[in-house]
Parts: sequence; C-alpha cells; structure tokens
Amino acid sequence: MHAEKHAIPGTTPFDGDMARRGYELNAMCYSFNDAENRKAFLEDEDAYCDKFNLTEEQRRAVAARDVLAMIAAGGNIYYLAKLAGIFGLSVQDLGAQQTGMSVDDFKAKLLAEGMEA
Amino acid sequence: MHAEKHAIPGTTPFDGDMARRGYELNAMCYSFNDAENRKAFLEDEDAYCDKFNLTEEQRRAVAARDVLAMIAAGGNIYYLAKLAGIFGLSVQDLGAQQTGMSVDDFKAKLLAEGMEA
Amino acid sequence: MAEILGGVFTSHVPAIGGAIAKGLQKDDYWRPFFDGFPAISEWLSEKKPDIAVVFYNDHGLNFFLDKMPTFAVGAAPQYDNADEGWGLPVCHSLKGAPEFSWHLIEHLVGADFDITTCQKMLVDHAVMVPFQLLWPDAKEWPVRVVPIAINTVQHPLPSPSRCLALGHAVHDAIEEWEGDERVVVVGTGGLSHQLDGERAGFLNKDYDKFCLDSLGPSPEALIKDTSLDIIEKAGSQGIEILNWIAARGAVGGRVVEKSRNYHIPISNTAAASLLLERV
Amino acid sequence: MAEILGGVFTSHVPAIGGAIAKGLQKDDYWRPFFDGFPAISEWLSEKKPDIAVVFYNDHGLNFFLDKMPTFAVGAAPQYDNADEGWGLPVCHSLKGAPEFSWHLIEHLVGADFDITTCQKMLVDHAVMVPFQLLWPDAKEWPVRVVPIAINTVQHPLPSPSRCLALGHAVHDAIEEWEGDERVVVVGTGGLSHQLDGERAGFLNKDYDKFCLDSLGPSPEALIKDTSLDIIEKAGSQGIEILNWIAARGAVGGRVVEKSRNYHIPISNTAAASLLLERV
Ligand SMILES: [Fe+3]
Ligand SMILES: [Fe+3]
Repeated sequence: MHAEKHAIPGTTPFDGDMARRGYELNAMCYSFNDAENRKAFLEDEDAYCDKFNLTEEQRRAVAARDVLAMIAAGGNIYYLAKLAGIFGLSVQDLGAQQTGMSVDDFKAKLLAEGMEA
Repeated sequence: MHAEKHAIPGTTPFDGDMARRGYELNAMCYSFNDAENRKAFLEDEDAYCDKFNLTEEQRRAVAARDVLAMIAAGGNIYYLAKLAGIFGLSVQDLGAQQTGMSVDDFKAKLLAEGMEA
Repeated sequence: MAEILGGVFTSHVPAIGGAIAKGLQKDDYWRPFFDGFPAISEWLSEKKPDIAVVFYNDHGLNFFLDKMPTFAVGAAPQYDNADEGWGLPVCHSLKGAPEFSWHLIEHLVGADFDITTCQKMLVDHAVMVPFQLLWPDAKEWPVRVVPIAINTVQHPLPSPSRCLALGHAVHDAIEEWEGDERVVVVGTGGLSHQLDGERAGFLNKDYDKFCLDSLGPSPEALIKDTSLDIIEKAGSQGIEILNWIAARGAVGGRVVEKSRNYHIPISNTAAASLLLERV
Repeated sequence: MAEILGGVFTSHVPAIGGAIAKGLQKDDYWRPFFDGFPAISEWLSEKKPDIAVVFYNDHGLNFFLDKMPTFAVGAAPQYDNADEGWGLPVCHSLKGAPEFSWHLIEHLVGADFDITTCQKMLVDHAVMVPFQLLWPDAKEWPVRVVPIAINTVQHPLPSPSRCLALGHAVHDAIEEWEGDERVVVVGTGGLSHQLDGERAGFLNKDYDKFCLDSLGPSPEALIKDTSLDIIEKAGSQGIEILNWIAARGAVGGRVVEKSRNYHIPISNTAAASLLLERV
C-alpha cells in the first residue's frame, strides 16, 4: 500500500508503521517521566508491562534489555532512553549495545572521529 | 498591540485574549467530562473552584450561575455547557438567560423562525 | 484505486442524540428533522462504503486549550466515545482504518499541512450523532472511520479557504490510495446557530440557503468570507460550516444533489442534511 | 516595531546539562564545547534581548503519540521544565510572552500554518540546556520566551522547506509586532548524530560543515534535501537541524557570522554553536 520507502542502512525511521507497532511500548516509556512510575516498574516489571498491554515481542525485548529488539518492536529511541535511564544507561551505552561494541570502544570511536583532520 | 478587531454585536469570539483570561475556568469545566468531578463540584463547589485557581471574577460568575459573566471572564460556551449540564440546564436554558427572555419565550422565538416563509 | 462515493453533510446537535436515546424520532418536534435521513440511509446501504472520512469539530472532549490543534487527523485502530458531561448515552466504539489514516497523513504533511497526528482520540457527539443518523439500525457500525478535527473553538480559526484546501488534499490522497475501498466523506455541524452571548439564538436562513445551494456546484463561493465574516452571518457556532467546506473539498469534482432537508429549530440550531453524490 | 537582533544556534544534548550540574565545563572532555559560548553570552549581555523565540523539538516530555503536532507554538504565561526520567536537575521556569505569542499565532494561522496552540507546555532539555549555555550565570532568566516545537520524532516530518517557510512567517510576524521588544531567535539541536539502530554513533563532518557554512548566507541550500535525505546524511537525530533552519528563517534577511564552534564528540553528537547577527 506504500510508496517505495527511502531505505537508510542501519536506520529505522519512526514512521506510521513503527508508531502503530510500538504504541504500547512507547506509552510505557513515556510514563517514566514520572519518578513514581519508574519505581513501580522496578518493583514489579511484569505487572507494569501488563498495565501497558505490551505485546509479547515488546515484553521479551524489554526483559532482555535489547535495544535493537525494542526498536524492531516499534520503540522510539527518545522514549526508550527513559527506560534506559532507569537502569542508569546513557545513550553511549545504548550505542555500544546496538553496534555490538564495548562501551569503551564505542566512546573511543567517537573520540577518534573528533581527532581526524 | 492588536489590529482592529472584527466586532460582531452580542458576540465575543473566543480569541487569545479570552482564552488567556478564561484558562482556569475552562479547565475546571473541561474536568466535568468526568462524572466523579461533577460529583466533587456539587459536594463542595468552593473547594472545587479553589482546586482550579479560579479568579475572583470567575468564582462570582459561577456562584451566580451567570453565563454572560462567565463569558466575560473568559469562559468558552463549549466548556461552560458542561458546567450547565451539572445543573440540568440545556443550551436553550442558557440562551434564554443570556437574552433575558423566559425559556418558553426563547423557545417560542426559535419555533416562530421556523414558521416564517 | 479507492472510490469516493460522495458526501453526506449533517448537523450534529447533542439534543439529537438525546432524542434518539428517547425514541422521539416521530414526535412533532423532531420528525421534520429526522425525515431528512431515510433517503441518505438508503443511499448508504445501496452504496456500501467501507470507510468514512469525517470532518468535525471537537467540543472539549479530546482537546483542551493546553494543546489545541488547527487540524487533527486520527490514526487509531479504534475511536471511543465518552461521557461529555450531559448524560448522553455513550455510543459503541468506531473501528479505525490506521493504514489508510497514515496514507492520508503522509500525503497531507507532504503537501505542507501541519496536522496533529492522533493515535489515540476520543470522538464526541459531532461524530456519534451523525453516525446514529446515517446508520440508525446498525448493531455494529458498518464502516471504518478516519476522523479529522478542525478547530472551530479557539481563534484564530483556519480560514474557509484553508479548510477547502485541506479537503482537496484529502481528496488527492484518497484518489492515490491503492486499495479498492469505497469512501464516503462526512461533514458535520451547523448550520446557523449561536449558543453564547446576547445574540444567542441567532439564525440566518438566507445564509444557510446560500450554503446549501452553493456547497455542491460552487464551494468556492463559501470561501470568499473570512471565518469572522461567517460567524457574523451564521452565528458563533455556525462556523461549523468549516467542516462541511473541508468535506466538500474531499469529495472533489462534480456532484449531484440527491437529498436535502432544512428545518428550524433543533434546540438553538437551524438543522440540515444534504447528500451530494459524485458524478 | 520589534527588532530582531540575530540568531543563536546550539546543540542541546542532555549530557551537557549533566556536565553543567557537575561543574565540568573546564574538564578536557567538555572544555572544547563550552569554549564556544563566552562569545555568545557576551553578545547577549551586550544586545540585551527581551524575548527569545526558541525553535526546538520535544523529546517526549510535553507531547506523546496520542497528539503529535507538526508545529506547536507556546502561548503560556510560564513554561515549566520537568523530570525527563534521567535525573537531570529540573531548571527553574521560564517566563512567557503570551501577548507576543498570540500575535505570532494570529499571523501564522492567517498565513495558512496549521499550528497547535499550547497555553500550557512543559519544556525539556532542548530548551533548558541552551538557556543554561547562553545565560550561564543567570539567577533569573533575563528573557521572556516563545517556544516553537517542531516534530522531529514521528514521520512524516515537516519538510525542510516547510520549516524555513514557518521561520519566514515568524519573521514577518515579529516585524509586524508594534511593541519595541528586542528579539533573539534560538535554534537548538543537532548537528549530526544518531542514537538508534546499527548505525548508532554515525557522524558526518562534511555535512555539518556544509550546514554551518550555508545557514547564514544561503539557507536555501539546506532545503534542497528531503527530511529523509537529511537523516541519511546527518543521522536520525541530525534531523534536528530542522530547528536551525526554521530559526534561520525567523532571523530573516542578511546576517554576519560572529561566532562559530564545532566539536566532536559530546556524547554521541557532533556539537556546535553558531551566532549570526543581523545586518
Ligand atoms: Fe457543534
Ligand atoms: Fe535532541
């Protein structure tokens, strides 16, 4: 039904297809703006995922702390970053996980880009 | 600061000036979509007005059930209709009050317009 | 390619919902208004649309002044009705058409319409009253829906010409859709009425007739006025004609009038229904 | 008549807020970035703007996918910052300029921009980090603010050309304002970065340089790309350049570059600051 999509390697634009798929997961992550909700998630992750009607795919991705799987399940990185924050993970930690690098290597790669002429 | 406004007799377009003035009153009325809030208002009108930080002008207009005064205080009729609903008042009751007619006369006037050729 | 069947235009006064709930359709007060609908309902059951694109305005159920969109387009799998505060029965939910919605949204943003996209959206009497009028015996609503809300509440309102342009862009998007769904466009609200102020109860038969006469053959005639001009002519809430104008744009092309009804009063309103079939 | 002083453009990475909270401005990692700001702060304390019009994107504090506006304009008397979930200290509130906001809103809707009007609006790090950078020693923020949020989160995004047109319309509205306020325009976000996917950590110095070189003298060069083209070149979040493009449009006319800084990396981002003074 769609016009040919503009494919960008290693990148999943958060479009209507993804926004539909990820609504519940993103709604849960949006709730983490509130400290009480972060606490409730930490106290009983399963119950919290139930409350937001996460799909099986989303629950598995969250349980595995697997960012690429969360994105595949429709998660948007701006909302996912709030979930990551609960675990004390920065966007550099997320970058390392998604690119399969150690955090030190990921940081070093970024620093190296800054060194180049 | 404004360009000359398009003045329409007996009519107050709900523009930025009115929307600013009426924010609290309209926020209170918007809350009346919820039956529990309608009940809370009926049980303790003063406390409920406090909760929404109504201005003195708005509180007086609400206490007097005076629709023109509510509009002058920034009330928008779509939200005010929800407050009127609490008292079982229809938009015809509101029309009668605002035009200084009895409800029967107001209804008769409308019916008469329908009879005209 | 999707087919646009035509446009249905109707008032959406909440009191109509109350009359339906109480079964008053045959009463003297209500009959002249409800008489406008059998012809439309028959046309709908003959044409069997799959999707209804509904232009309406929210009356403070889904939107508040914290975030008031000029144009909001639904992209939800389901739209719930809810308590609006005056005891109308809550109608059963509408099924959405999210793929079709996202296609419209892609087209509209691509055409420089700065819409607000709503993956969750409560729909008020301005959608539910028309649905009850158009499909009076439906156990389940027979169409999926894309609600498009136009700000008629807080000024500045979009201009009549912008609303017609929105409709034209929706038209183009529907025509581009590769599915073979049959689409009916619905415009709700109006005609002349005013609920607020010393002019409450204001009606304008001449202007309403001009609207009913022009909408089909010459909608451009309706967009020569500004929104404030229309409020002067049709009353503060008569501005809901913006929904009709946008809907007419979405129907597009040439139309033939299949049914028309006009009756004063329903509550404070000059009530009307109109069916324009595409030719 | 209001005077537009110029435009300030800066990255808004949350980690910068963390560094400020911890007083790390002079650390080796941070110094090369913070070094870009004394020149801008001095310019601001010399020019003394009364109002800042800030183009930014919300990152899921004030807007969610239930109601996602393409363009949202603040009209609040005050804008609060709030907890975003990662423990940044909550900044003190910003004073609004509601009369000025409503003037912009009237102009924008009159010019066929279908904005969402926000009488209440939380502002996230994309406003607060730049404010901390521009006025580092402020006990109270020395300007009133009009925040304008551009959707850079959920596709379809507004096109770069639509964002520049929005900026131009804001420019015209400011020029029409009868008050004698001095206005600075702020664009926040970028430059190249990508947080999500296998391409996380992607940067593009060449494209960033093109942006920094073009923004002042030839902003039209930046709008030849679609939003997806920009994402390909600048990373998923590099699309925040849309805020810079709109802000450049709002500055309008000809400008002279007074200050520029570019540094890799801040967190995952190629960070930059730029000061364009109106001539
Ligand atoms: Fe209505
Ligand atoms: Fe950002």
